[in-house]
Amino acid sequence: MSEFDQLYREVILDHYRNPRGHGELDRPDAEAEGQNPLCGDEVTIYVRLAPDGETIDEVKFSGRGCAISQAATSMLTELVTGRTATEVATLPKDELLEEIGIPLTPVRLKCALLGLGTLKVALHKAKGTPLPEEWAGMAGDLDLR
Amino acid sequence: MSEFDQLYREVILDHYRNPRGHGELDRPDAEAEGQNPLCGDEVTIYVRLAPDGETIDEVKFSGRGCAISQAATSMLTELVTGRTATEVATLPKDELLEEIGIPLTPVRLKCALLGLGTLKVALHKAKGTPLPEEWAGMAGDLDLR
Amino acid sequence: MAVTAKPKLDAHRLRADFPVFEQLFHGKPLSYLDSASSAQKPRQVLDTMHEFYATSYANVHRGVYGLAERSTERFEAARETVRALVNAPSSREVIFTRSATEALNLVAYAWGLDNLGPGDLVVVTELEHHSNFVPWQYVAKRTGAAFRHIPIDDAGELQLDALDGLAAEGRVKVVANNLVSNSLGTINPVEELAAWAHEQGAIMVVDAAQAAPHRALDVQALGCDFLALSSHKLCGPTGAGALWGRRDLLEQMSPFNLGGEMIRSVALDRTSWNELPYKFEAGTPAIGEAVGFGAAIDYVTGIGLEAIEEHEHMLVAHALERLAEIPGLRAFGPPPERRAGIVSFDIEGIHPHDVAQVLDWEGVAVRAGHHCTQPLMTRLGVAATTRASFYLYTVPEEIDRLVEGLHRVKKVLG
Amino acid sequence: MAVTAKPKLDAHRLRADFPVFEQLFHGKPLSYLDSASSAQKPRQVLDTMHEFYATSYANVHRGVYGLAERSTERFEAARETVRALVNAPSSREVIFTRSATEALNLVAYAWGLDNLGPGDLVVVTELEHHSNFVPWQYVAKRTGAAFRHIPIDDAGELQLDALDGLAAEGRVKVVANNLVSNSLGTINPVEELAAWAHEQGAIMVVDAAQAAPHRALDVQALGCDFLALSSHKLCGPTGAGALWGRRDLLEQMSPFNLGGEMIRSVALDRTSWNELPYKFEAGTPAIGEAVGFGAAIDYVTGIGLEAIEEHEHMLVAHALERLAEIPGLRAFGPPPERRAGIVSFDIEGIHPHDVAQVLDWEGVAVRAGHHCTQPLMTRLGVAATTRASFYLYTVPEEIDRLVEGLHRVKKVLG
Ligand SMILES: Cc1ncc(COP(=O)(O)O)c(C=O)c1O
Ligand SMILES: Cc1ncc(COP(=O)(O)O)c(C=O)c1O
Repeated sequence: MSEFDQLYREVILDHYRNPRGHGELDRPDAEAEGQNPLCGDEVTIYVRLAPDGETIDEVKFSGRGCAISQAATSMLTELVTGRTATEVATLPKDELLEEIGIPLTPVRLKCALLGLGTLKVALHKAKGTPLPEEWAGMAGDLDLR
Repeated sequence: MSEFDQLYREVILDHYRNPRGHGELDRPDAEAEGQNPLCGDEVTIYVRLAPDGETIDEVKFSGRGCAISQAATSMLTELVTGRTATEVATLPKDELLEEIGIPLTPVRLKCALLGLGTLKVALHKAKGTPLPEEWAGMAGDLDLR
Repeated sequence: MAVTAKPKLDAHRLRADFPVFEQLFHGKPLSYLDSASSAQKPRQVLDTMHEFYATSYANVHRGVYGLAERSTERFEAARETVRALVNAPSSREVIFTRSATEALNLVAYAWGLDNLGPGDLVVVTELEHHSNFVPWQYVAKRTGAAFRHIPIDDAGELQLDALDGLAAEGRVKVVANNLVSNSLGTINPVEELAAWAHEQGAIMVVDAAQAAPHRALDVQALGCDFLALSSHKLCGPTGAGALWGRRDLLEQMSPFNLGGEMIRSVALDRTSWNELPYKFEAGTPAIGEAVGFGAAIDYVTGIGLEAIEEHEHMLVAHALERLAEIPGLRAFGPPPERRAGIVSFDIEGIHPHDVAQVLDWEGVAVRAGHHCTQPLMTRLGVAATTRASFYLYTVPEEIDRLVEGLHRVKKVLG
Repeated sequence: MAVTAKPKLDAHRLRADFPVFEQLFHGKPLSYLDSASSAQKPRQVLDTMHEFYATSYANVHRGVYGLAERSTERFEAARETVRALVNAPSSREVIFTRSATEALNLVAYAWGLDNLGPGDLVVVTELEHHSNFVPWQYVAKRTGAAFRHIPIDDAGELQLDALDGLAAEGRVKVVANNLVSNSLGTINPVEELAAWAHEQGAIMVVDAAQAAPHRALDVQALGCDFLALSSHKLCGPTGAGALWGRRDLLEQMSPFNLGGEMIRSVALDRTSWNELPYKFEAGTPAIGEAVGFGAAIDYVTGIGLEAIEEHEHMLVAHALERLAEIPGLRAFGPPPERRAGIVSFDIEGIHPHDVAQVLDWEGVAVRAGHHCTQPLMTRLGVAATTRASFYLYTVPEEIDRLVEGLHRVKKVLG
């Protein structure tokens, strides 16, 4: 199998063409917007928690992105549903990468992990779970409004 | 004659060991302090003008420096005495360099021309003659006093 | 009037100067169509740097010994080479920086912090590179000045009829624009903007990072006050760039970076500045890289900037014609005669990252992203584009490979 | 406890790595005794840079294609090499700069402008290099903070008993010191200063430009908050340096230079910053130079920093002993066991420029000047000194040539 066929293997193209969890949630319990500084892609993640306030009941996402980021975020929604916020906040990225199951270069890794990072930020904002380290340094901006 | 003997030829060593015009002037008509940023050498130039307010009657200098800068400044005092301020303000540096009469590398050129530049600054301050271009960009400092 | 043949260059022959093309990628030769991001380096530049470091290197400006003199001479000769490239009146006005980005920050900090305040307007354009955009946003915010932009029309050209409205809003103090847009290739009317800026009492800051590699520059003809460029886009090493500034402005400005080299004297309670250009070159400069930058300018001007410009026009016309074959492909920007060798495009329904990834496996290197022009992307209604850009070593066959590759992209991901 | 032999290096053998020594100057071999100003470059570093540019160069971080990935990998590997050199907890905390000077300016601007104000004290030392002195003077002036210094004693060592007096004067917010003085070679008690700084609630900024080439560094053991170093003093190319900073401080800081690469997103009215370390690396970085910096660190650590330190102690002891032969020569600074391979001296009645000039004709390259430490020169009561400095390629015979040369100097100019 060529590198090419491996990267765009059937399951990736399937998730890309028919993303699970694509859409928005009304009045979500957690929400965050993420940007990939390399290409300008944006994703918004919405989380609905179970009545225990801990278990993730539903995750949806909206936004634009490449096949890898769309497929990875689609897989992510399946991966985390039913888990607790605390678990997901410390979910090793390798677990998602295994799911994706293809070798990724550093740039494409950013694409693949945009959804996961944004989900962790959403949980951090709603529940105070740890912030992923690559987001901590982003604190701050220049607001001219 | 080796490069070495040329640079430190007898006339240079003579001016260095017995500098003409070394000393200070009381209540000079023009005065300025110059620094060589490359080595920290400092020179102060004092000028006495003739009653016409134009002709340079006497030039003296104080400060520390290497053989080249001391000798060059010593030669300078002889070179400019009797000329007008306006003439000296636009004196081509080559005229002094010819007097020195030895090939100089860019760093040693700075040494040789420190006195002339400082003299031009003194005249600029006293008489409004043009500022040498290499001093114009120095305008400004950071004063914590 | 004598009829003169248009200057020509032989890109097939020039390619041999670039060792990077001797390799295969994914088993295929390399079509490097990302020169707007950074140019490849010819042997001539690499050998000069190697030779310089091996035989003539020492720290510059202060050493009395022969090696230091030699090093200083080479460094200052490179400054003169940059001066000649941009036709500056004096090499005292040429400051070495790390990059065009740093050159623009130097102006924003050292001129902006002391000269801007509430009621003042800083005017950039909608197609600026972030490097001539964010520094101005930053100093505007710090000083209380207003931050405004000149919009573009649908062809990617500046809408100069917006200028009157801007002038009515406050005192215009800075106008900042790139001479060539790195995303669209648009050649902007910098002379007109400079004239307008001066009518307003503003300074005109030109980002020539993308223009310098591709066309002859003349700061006096442009009528600008500052101009930034960088080495790495012009076949030179990274780590070197330059700022040209008008002498009287540079003389009035405070320094930016502070430290060794930029001082006349330092004491506990008072420090005064060195002469131009050293006042703006704190610390050990990028000596070997400046020498490499000089060698790169020699290389490029040896070929001839007019010949390069002509070559790129030919390539971009060919590219626009061939890209029109691809269904769903939308190319942004002006017609070939008003642009440099850069084409940005969108393929309906396919993300630029995926386009670039598939092309990579075909041995075609293009850039996918916002190209550090997010406000422009927003204006175009996309997050990113795919961009192919050309240089003196680009041959038309590479554009044909790009088009073939795009057919493949469509087949797989369309 | 096992007895371990002290590490040794063979400087005669290492010299063969440095092509600069293959030439004659004024018909004589070169004794390069100016390594504190900048080190010479071994073939290994030059070849790595050449090879990198020839085979693996593209702009970093954004490209999807293979060449850009390769380039990014090499650049980020160099970052990891710097991290390991200073034992930083994470390579996210390592920021590439042009030089140590720029690294120090980054801290002064990006931390200083937002965190200093009236009533605060910025404390430097009397033996600082201008690059860790003037930036602090500048931000102190801009913010209204007071600027103070720790004096030295006659042996060139810091007078720590002045600290209490400083603490009584106001809120100490910054303590800035070089680990090794470039003029005297003094190894300063940075750990103690860092502990004191933290007691005061201040940050400790270490200038390791002169220490990094000569001894093992450990930012965690030093207990500092920022540490600056540069490539060119460590056998690497110019145009590259690094700042290490404590993560939480870097996260809170605003950026310094702004532009491409350092943003997360840019819009007309709002721009947000990228993650560490990119937030502080605006524009195209010095990619090839970072790769060369990495190769230089590999070269130097391959020899072993302990072996280098030991070698320099041997040389400096030899130099101090032999220089004592020259009548009227006064050597500044501490005894050999408390200094790096640097000797500054004065010869009564002879200006350092003249000393260096005569030595040059003997093939001996030394530095004459204030070495960017004018406040120290003022303290020593001289305008300038002559400085001889050593590195891994220095052999004792070169010091003997220096001493012979000084006899000649005395004969001509004494
Ligand atoms: C102690 C010290 N600090 C700072 C610097 C400046 O570093 P750079 O040459 O990287 O600008 C130097 C070298 O000149 C130095 O010796
Ligand atoms: C138009 C334009 N301006 C500025 C820059 C930034 O220049 P540098 O890469 O030298 O930081 C670039 C290149 O990225 C550019 O294309």
